[in-house]
Amino acid sequence: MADPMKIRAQMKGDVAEIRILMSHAMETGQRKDAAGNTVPAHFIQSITIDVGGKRVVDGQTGTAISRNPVFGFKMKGAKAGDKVVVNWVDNKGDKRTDEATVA
Amino acid sequence: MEMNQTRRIVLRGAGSIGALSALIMAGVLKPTAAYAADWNKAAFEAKDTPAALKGLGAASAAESKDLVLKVPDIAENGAVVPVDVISNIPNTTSIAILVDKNPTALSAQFSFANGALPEVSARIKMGQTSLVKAVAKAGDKFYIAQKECKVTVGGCGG
Amino acid sequence: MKNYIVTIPAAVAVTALLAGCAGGPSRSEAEYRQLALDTIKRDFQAKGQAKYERLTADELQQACNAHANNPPPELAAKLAGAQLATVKLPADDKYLGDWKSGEKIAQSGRGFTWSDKAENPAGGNCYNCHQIGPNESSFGTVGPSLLGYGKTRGNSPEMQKYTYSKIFNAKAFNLCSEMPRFGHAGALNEKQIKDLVALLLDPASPVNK
Amino acid sequence: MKRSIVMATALTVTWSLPAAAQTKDANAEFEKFRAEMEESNPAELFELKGEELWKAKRGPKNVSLAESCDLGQGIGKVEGAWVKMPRYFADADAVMDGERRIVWCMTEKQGFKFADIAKKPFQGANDNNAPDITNLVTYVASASKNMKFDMPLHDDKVRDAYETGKAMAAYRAGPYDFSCNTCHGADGKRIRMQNLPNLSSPEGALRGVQGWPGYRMTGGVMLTSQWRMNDCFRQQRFPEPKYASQAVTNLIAYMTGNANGQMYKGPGIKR
Repeated sequence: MADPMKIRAQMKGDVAEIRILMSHAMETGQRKDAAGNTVPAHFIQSITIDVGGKRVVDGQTGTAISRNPVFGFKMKGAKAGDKVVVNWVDNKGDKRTDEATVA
Repeated sequence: MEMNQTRRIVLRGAGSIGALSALIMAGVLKPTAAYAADWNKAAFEAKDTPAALKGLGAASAAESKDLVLKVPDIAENGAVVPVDVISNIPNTTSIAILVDKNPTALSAQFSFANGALPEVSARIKMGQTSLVKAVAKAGDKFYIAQKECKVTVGGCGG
Repeated sequence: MKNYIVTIPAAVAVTALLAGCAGGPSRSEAEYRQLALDTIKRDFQAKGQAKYERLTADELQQACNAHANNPPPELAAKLAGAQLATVKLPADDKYLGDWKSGEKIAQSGRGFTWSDKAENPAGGNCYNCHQIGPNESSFGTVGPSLLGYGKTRGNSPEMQKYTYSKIFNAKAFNLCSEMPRFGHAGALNEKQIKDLVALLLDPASPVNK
Repeated sequence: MKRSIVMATALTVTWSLPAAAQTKDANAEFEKFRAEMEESNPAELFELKGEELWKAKRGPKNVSLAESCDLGQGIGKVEGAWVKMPRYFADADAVMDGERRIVWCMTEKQGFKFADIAKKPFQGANDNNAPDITNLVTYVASASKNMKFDMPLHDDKVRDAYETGKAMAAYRAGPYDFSCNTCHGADGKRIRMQNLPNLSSPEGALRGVQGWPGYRMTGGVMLTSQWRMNDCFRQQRFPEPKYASQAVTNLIAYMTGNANGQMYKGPGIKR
């Protein structure tokens, strides 16, 4: 199973800042291993963020996102205590959902 | 203290299929969100920027100074290049990041709704010195901004 | 000739630091040197081509180690002569190879680590420490800049011979130099050193443009 | 070999400015983005796993480190422990750095075999997972975030480790005649574009221990001070220092002692 994300969601004034760390190999499909074999592509394709039950970010990603991806977003209209749910799905169908609370 | 709380919450994170189903049933997630079926294959597998833009429907994107793209002039490491995009164009609903000289140009695309500000920070891979591009959609129009980022050799050269 | 070579003063002013500490060292520097050597011999192991024997300092290394890279004059004179004697000059008396190939050798940092294959040729590691060609901005500063090396020094037979010898065994000219003895160590062969001499001295080399 | 980025081609860059000026600008440019990079550091993912490992009952003796391991501040206490090591541990009769001490706890308290831990103690480039010991080190180090280095240099045994480490750093041998000090003994030196800290100065020594354990962008892996020492000796063309040996502790003691009194910022992000 995929490793947990680390999600930080914090109010700064009336803006909620959401930082997400994901644990993923993000293989491009172009790298060769020590034995010279191509390592198959394995990368996150879809990322969604829901805050307070509403979809705020709907993203798609390709192979050029760095290994162990890091993303930052901002939103208005959130408040401390709102639940943040982040979800990703990769090209092999692996997925992960984690949540945090806006602080 | 705040960090520890966050950590505990993450550790309780719903990682299992069961928990995921529970979220779907609770209406937190739309079932479609759990699958990457709507991944824009044409755009993401395009080899060059023009083809990727076409895949995004953004072939006619116009340059805009209100689209702010922050990337380093010189990347410390091409494996992890920080990119920030902020759109000051009214009614921006999505932002895409592209790298001209990567094997596939499109890195990511994000759509914003329900209060999300039209900005994103991400870290991307760059195989070589290249123009980095940001594309924003506002209404039914597309806007573009670009900046060069140099990728260098470093370390002990091994 | 010698004043072209910048000596890097290693082991500078290491004692200054200790002044502020409460309890000072309980042994002499020589005792700690011996303790260090004993620890290294006990706690290091061979890996890949990096055999255990590499831990043993040769005569020159021992002298530099024992005297903080500044051996007493008599010992220094004796060792300098021995180092110069290791330099094998090319039999054909030609020193200028191909600068283009020299640039490639200068770029490569490979060779002699436990992760390098012993059968693969070593690189010159030159850019790790020196500025050389004008088109490479990623260069080190452990050694002096060599940009314009031939332009300022000329391309005389003596200069060619000196440059060849310096790359072959830098210690022949500066006893405890930080620069490896590339020819003496078997890291670079005659052709490779000639190519590097060309990179530095050939008027057609970008180094001298 | 070093970079596993999108393409494995050699990178050549042409410039229009004088090279020296660019390099200065380049390092300033890296610094501009450093704070942002450090603010969201993938190291935190490893810290999370390390915390779980610290608290879990594990090993043949089925005990947790939280209930058995003394890092010098009392059993199970991690806060501030990292910046006070290397230190002397009477139960082991040895001066130990943080990683070596955790390994000692794993073998002595939990019953793990040293050989099993030492078999692959570091995360290889592009390996999907870091070894348990790396995660544990990252967790323990993170619990000293924003604390000052305070290695007990007044203790004779620690002092001996420090002085021996200092002498080791000056020891030249091998095919290239290198010592640690060849690269790290003077101010303002670079290998390629990489700045080299002068480990004999307080500022340089701080740079030597700051940010370790660190998330390395090359290969996307989490690596420890023990790894940093190991890879330095590889580049020094030396044989390999044994994992978690006194030799490595001595070198870490030399750097930490010189860095004493300065702030540790926690696990870092490295090139």
